Parts: sequence; C-alpha cells; structure tokens
Amino acid sequence: MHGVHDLGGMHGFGPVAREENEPLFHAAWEARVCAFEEILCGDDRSFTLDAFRAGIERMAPANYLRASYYERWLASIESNLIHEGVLTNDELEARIDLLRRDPDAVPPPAVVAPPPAPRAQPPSPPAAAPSFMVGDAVMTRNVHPTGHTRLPRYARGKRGVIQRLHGAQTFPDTNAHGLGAHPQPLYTVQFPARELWGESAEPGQSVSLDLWESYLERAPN
Amino acid sequence: MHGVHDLGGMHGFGPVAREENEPLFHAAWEARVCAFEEILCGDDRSFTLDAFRAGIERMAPANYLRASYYERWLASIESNLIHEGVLTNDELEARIDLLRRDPDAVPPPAVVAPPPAPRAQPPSPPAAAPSFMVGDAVMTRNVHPTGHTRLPRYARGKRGVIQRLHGAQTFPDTNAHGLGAHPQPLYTVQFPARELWGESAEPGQSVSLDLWESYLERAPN
Amino acid sequence: MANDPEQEPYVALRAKALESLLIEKGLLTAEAVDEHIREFEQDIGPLNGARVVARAWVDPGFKARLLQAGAAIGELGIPGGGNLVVVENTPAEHHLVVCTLCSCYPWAVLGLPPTWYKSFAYRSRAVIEPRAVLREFGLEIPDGVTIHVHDSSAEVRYMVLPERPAGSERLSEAALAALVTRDAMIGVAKVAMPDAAAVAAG
Amino acid sequence: MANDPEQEPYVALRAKALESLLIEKGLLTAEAVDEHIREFEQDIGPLNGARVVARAWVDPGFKARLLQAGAAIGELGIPGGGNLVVVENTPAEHHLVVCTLCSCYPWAVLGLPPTWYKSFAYRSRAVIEPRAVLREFGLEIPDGVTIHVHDSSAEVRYMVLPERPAGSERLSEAALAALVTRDAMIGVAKVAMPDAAAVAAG
Repeated sequence: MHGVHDLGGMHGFGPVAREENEPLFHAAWEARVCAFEEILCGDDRSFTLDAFRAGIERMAPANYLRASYYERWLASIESNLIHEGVLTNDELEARIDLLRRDPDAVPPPAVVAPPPAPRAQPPSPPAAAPSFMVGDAVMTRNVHPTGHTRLPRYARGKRGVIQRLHGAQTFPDTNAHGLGAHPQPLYTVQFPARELWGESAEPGQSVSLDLWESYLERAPN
Repeated sequence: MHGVHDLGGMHGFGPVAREENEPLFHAAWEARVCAFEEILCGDDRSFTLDAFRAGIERMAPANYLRASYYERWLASIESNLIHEGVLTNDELEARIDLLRRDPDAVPPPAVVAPPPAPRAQPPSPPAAAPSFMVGDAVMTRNVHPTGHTRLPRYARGKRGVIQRLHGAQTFPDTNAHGLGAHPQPLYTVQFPARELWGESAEPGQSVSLDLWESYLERAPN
Repeated sequence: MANDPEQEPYVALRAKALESLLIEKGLLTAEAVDEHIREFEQDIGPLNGARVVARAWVDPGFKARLLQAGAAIGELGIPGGGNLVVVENTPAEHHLVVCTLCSCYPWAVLGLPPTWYKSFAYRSRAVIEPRAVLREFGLEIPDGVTIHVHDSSAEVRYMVLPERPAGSERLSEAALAALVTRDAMIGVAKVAMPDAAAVAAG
Repeated sequence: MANDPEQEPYVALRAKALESLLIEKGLLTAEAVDEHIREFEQDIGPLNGARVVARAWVDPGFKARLLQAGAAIGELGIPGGGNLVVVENTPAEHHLVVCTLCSCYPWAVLGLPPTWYKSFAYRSRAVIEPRAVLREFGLEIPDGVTIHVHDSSAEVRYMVLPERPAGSERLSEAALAALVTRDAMIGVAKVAMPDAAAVAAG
C-alpha cells in the first residue's frame, strides 16, 4: 500500500536526531513489547512477521506518525491478536480498565490450556526457478497494490540490474494477508540513483533493494 | 517537496466521510481565519498564495495530518507573517497569554500607521513562447525538489499529451520562496490512468493536471 | 480528519490573538473580516454554478461560449470566470474534479468547498480509484464510460457541466437551476428529476 | 518521532494489560518475557559485529568467506548469519544500510537498532540524499567515491565491513575489535584509530 510508512525519498522530517549514550530501551514497557513480538511472531506462531508489518502499516496515518516506535509495535500486536481471535478488543479494554483502577489487580489464575493453534495457511505451489541471472536488466512493475508490499513507492517502474540471487523466499504480499507463503525467487536489484531521483540525485550513488520476482519484468533493450 | 500533503494515490485514509447539511463553517474562528487569508494573501499583499501553500506544506508531517483544515490555514498565516517580519512569535505568544487570562482584554489602540509594504519580489524575465502545442506528447520530468512544487509525486516521469494552453502564469516553485514570479507557459496535460497506476488503474480513466513548461520535456517517439 | 474538540478552544484563542495583533498593526479591521464572512455566506455558493448550468442547458449559444471559455459566466453577472474551465459530462464521458495537493476549488461558481472535498480520503483516492469513490457517493459509472479526473494543480479552476436529466424538457430555466446540486458540478453526482430522486430515496 | 510523555503511562498500561491477558491465555509467561529482555541486553549487540570485523581484517581467508556468505560468522560462534550479506567499504566505494519501509536491521551482529536508525528522518532521507545525511553524522564522502545504499526490503540483512584504519597494523584482533563502532557497521561512520579520534574530537 501507498502508506505513510513508505518513507523512502520523503521530505519534511528534518535532520536525523541522535541521542548520546542511548539506552537499549527508553521505558520498561518497551522492552516487554519487544519481547512479546519475539515470542508471538513467526511462521508457526500467533502471526507472521509479514502480518506484523502489515498491522503497523494499517494504523491511521496520523497515528502512525504520532506514535513512538514501540507504540506502533504494540498496536500491531494487539490488532493481529484480535484478528487471529486470540483475544477481543473488549477483553483488552476491560483489562486496561481493571489495571487502571487497581494496578496490583491479580488476574484470574492462568488457564493451563495449550495456546490456540496458529491459523493454517493456504497451501502454496513450490517456487519456480529464477527467471533472471546476475547482470540482467529488469524493470520494476508499475503496481500500486492496496495491500502489504515490499516494493517501495520510489522504486516502481524503474530500471535496475540484478546483483544477487537469494533463492526462493516467502512472498510478503500474500503471506501478510493469510493467503499463503507462495515462495518466489528473491533478487538484490541495484538502481542508479539517477534512475530513481532524476536530476535531484546526488552524484555517484546507487540504491539496492531486495525484490521478489513478481515485482520484476525483463527490461526492454 | 515530497510531503504528506502530496496525497494523490495514497492509501490508508479510509472512505470519504460526508456530513449531511454541513454548515459553511464549523466554528466562528474558522470563518475568521478564512477571511484573514482572503485579506492578507495576494501578489501585492502580505504573502503570496504560493507562499501560503508552501507554509502549509512545511508543517511537521504528523501535525499536518492531525490538524483540521483551518488549523493548517492558521498555521501557515502565522508562519508567513512571522517570516515576512509582520509579527514575531513572541508577540503572538504574549497575545495568546493575555487573551487566555482575560478574554475581554482590550489590546492597545490600533496604530493608524500604514501596513508594512509587502516584500519586493526579485524581477523576472518575461515568459518565453510556449514550446508545446495541443496534441504534443510530453514527459514530466523526474525531479524531486525539496521546495514547493505543483507537480505531484504520482505524475513524475510520466508520459502525457498536451490538452490545453493557458498562457504564461507565475511559477509557484520560485514564487513560493520569494524568488520571483518567473512566468512560464502553463498547459493542461492529460495522462491515461494506466500510465500513472499501471495495472492497478481502473479501466477507462484519464487524469489531467495543469503543469508549467519547466516540468515538461518533449516525449521520445 | 482530526478536529480535536479538546484543542478547538486553543485554536480559537490563537485565531483571536492573531486578529487582535493584525488589527493593532493596521493590516485588517474586524469590520473587513466580518464583511468577508458575509460574502462567504451570502454572495458565493453553488447557486451561481446552478444558474450557469441551467442557462447552458437552455441556451446552446451560451453553452458553446461557456465550454470555450469559463469567462462566459460574466454574461450572468458572475465575476471570476477568467480562470474557469467548464467540462461537459456526456453519456460517454464523466468528469470529476479534485485537488490532490491542497483544496483548489471553483469559488466563483461553487463557493467554499465541503469538508469531504478537502478530506485526505477524497484527495488521495479520487485520482487512483475514482470509480470506487463515486460508488461510495452512490454513483455507478458503467465500464464503457470514460472518467476524466481533473487534478487542479494550478490556478485554473474546473466546474463540471452535468447532463440535463431526461424528462426535464418542459422545466423553466429557474426550475432547472433548482435541480442542480453542488455535487453534480464537482462530478460526484448526477442531476436527477425530483420524482426520480424521490423514487431513488424510497 | 513523537514519544508523547503524557501518553506514555497509558501505553505502559496497555502493554501491561496485554501481558496479563497473554499470560492468562497461556501464550507467554512473565519469565519468558524477562528471558528475552535479558537476551536483548546481554547476548546480542554490536560487540558481535565488531568481532566479525576484526577477524575479517586479520584473516584474509575468513574475510573472503564472509563476503561470499554471511553465514561465515558461525565460525566465531555467532548464530543467525544465514540471511546476512556483508558489504565491504573501500577507498572507492562506501556502503550504507537503511530500511525505508520499517526498521530491518542485522540483529545477529548489531543487536537492536538505535532510535535514529528507526527515525522517519533517516528512513526517508538515506536513499535520496545519503551524502547530506552522512555529513550530519560528520562523515564527508568525496565526490569520487560511489555510495551504495542498501534498502533492506526483504529478510536479507546487511552489515558494512568498514575500512581498517591506517596505523592499526600492529594492533591485536581484540584491540581492533574495540575500535569498531556500531555506526561504522551501518555505514554512517568510519573506524578511526584512538589518537585520530581524539584529535578529531579536540
């Protein structure tokens, strides 16, 4: 999707602010949210990494820009768990209310039931053999999907050269939406900056992206 | 600039919400801000329309998305008046404080001095004759200026056809930054939606934009 | 679009402070502000556009001049047509107006734009999925009809001349003008005969 | 990036509520969360990457294997190199790593990313004006040097092998590792000898 998360080439965010001796986390809750994601996210766990990223991207644009990093993570973990039926929004709101009124409230004893099985993914055909070789010229497709994609907006309809083959990898555009892994050949594609940014490009620069085969077409000569 | 204001083709903003029997303004202050802009904005007034638009676009992206429409207008009027030296941020803050403490505070009697003269614009050469005719195929340039521009991001590096000539008009990219009017021929350029959105385009659609000559190059055959 | 109710008093205060300073500096008067607001409320608005549309429907000569140059609205005593382009909807072509970069709108004929026209949703979507947007407005455009979206990126302003509804042959110019809606002149609606509208609403 | 201090207590409360529910549902335990945090804090971090760089500087065979396949970090007992690509800075080519779409980062060798790497400013600007960004980091890249920006759009992770600083010939592998900074392995800094760094800071 063309969301505000697709930041490459955007203007208006000012200089890069750095913090001296930055701590690993800025608050205890950030560390816990980071751990939740590690525990819950994975192909055979509560939600896939692609679904996690798509959950962040689905945030309302103003909220995405206003929220801090781990706030965005928390929002996506919540929305994915709700989507997967692991919990409901009402449960979450009720628990927030309970802990707001009584921070030391002891929740009911843990039900020692096995966690719900992750949602079965639709089967995928095996990946096809790569269509491109290192050195081949390719064009990225001029596509504007409304769903999750890893082809950034700045690199649509642009000409590049295959630099590396990475074998077949899960296709995020389907996997993020529970439509299956559909592995495809993944390539590193190198673009001259001038192809991407025209005369606004700085001199002597390339940008490389890791792109799935269905993002690519053979470039005309 | 590639700012969040450049919304054409973006996803994630949901359906178009409409209000039945919408009032002309939703609060009295909105009407007054709208009138301020009418009074202050113009080529021979406190700031140009291009500078007014650029002032909105310079808002921090999260603020732009969070603010309401006339809040964005107010922010740009304030920043342009401060930029032009008509008032200072300190004056504004002090007046806000005064009126917060005493809503009926009577400001000092109006100084019946003539308003400050608008900043003189640098001279511009006269516009050249148009290089394109109706029916000519053109390519928009693949440019990514950091300043104000009226070539939306979705229409960069795209092929279209000249549909109308409008004569020479002030060039916003310079005028917005106090660099002069530099009038150029203005054209309506029509693009097939497929050129802009590829296979994501809906069937049977065109998009027309009004574009200045320096945004355009003659298209290769 | 966020119009945070808690923030509104602060915005109103900011606007009041600015007006107070501008009066003090001689850049405006409260009376001039009031007068502009009166103009927004009384002098401009879609009634002007509706008069233009009705005249074009009944007067082929005017219609030809109007499509040639929007300045023809001056013939009806409406100023500000110098940068106006009027585009005509037909059974084969449908026009739609948007401003993706800000909120350019033909004030001379339509007055101030409605909030939805200025919304991020309309500005982002009208150029990439106009049929989907029009469907939300209740307007289904058949696949055979071409949609022309006009993204108002300069000082040219666009107004749509809607199709005259079938069955309106015997209506007076004033009665025709009463049928023409703001939405039809933006291109998100068609003009309907009153009966047809009642049937559709039923 | 906004980290609204007034909102933070509410976010902390939301995180606490979520953990409480997830424990109740058997999806995690507080102890597992604690253990992951311990790993973030103690087991992963840029020291792993620094060891890799120092080894590559002193062992040409290892360097060749590393540039061929990042899995070579396994030779140092560091897991997770299966999707790692190591790119080498030279006097003619400078590499820089970013993730414009989210915040992909080589955890195996660098640990968790710093906030600036995840910032909207870095994500937006590194691909379109890397020289300007590097200048803000105090790194001037001469025009004759090509800058290669790696936008981590898939599960491949990138680490920069910085240039070995002049004058470091007699340092031990451990002493070399101590010179290597996280920023140098992202590509926003060079590795400097301690004296040179002191001079630069003076």
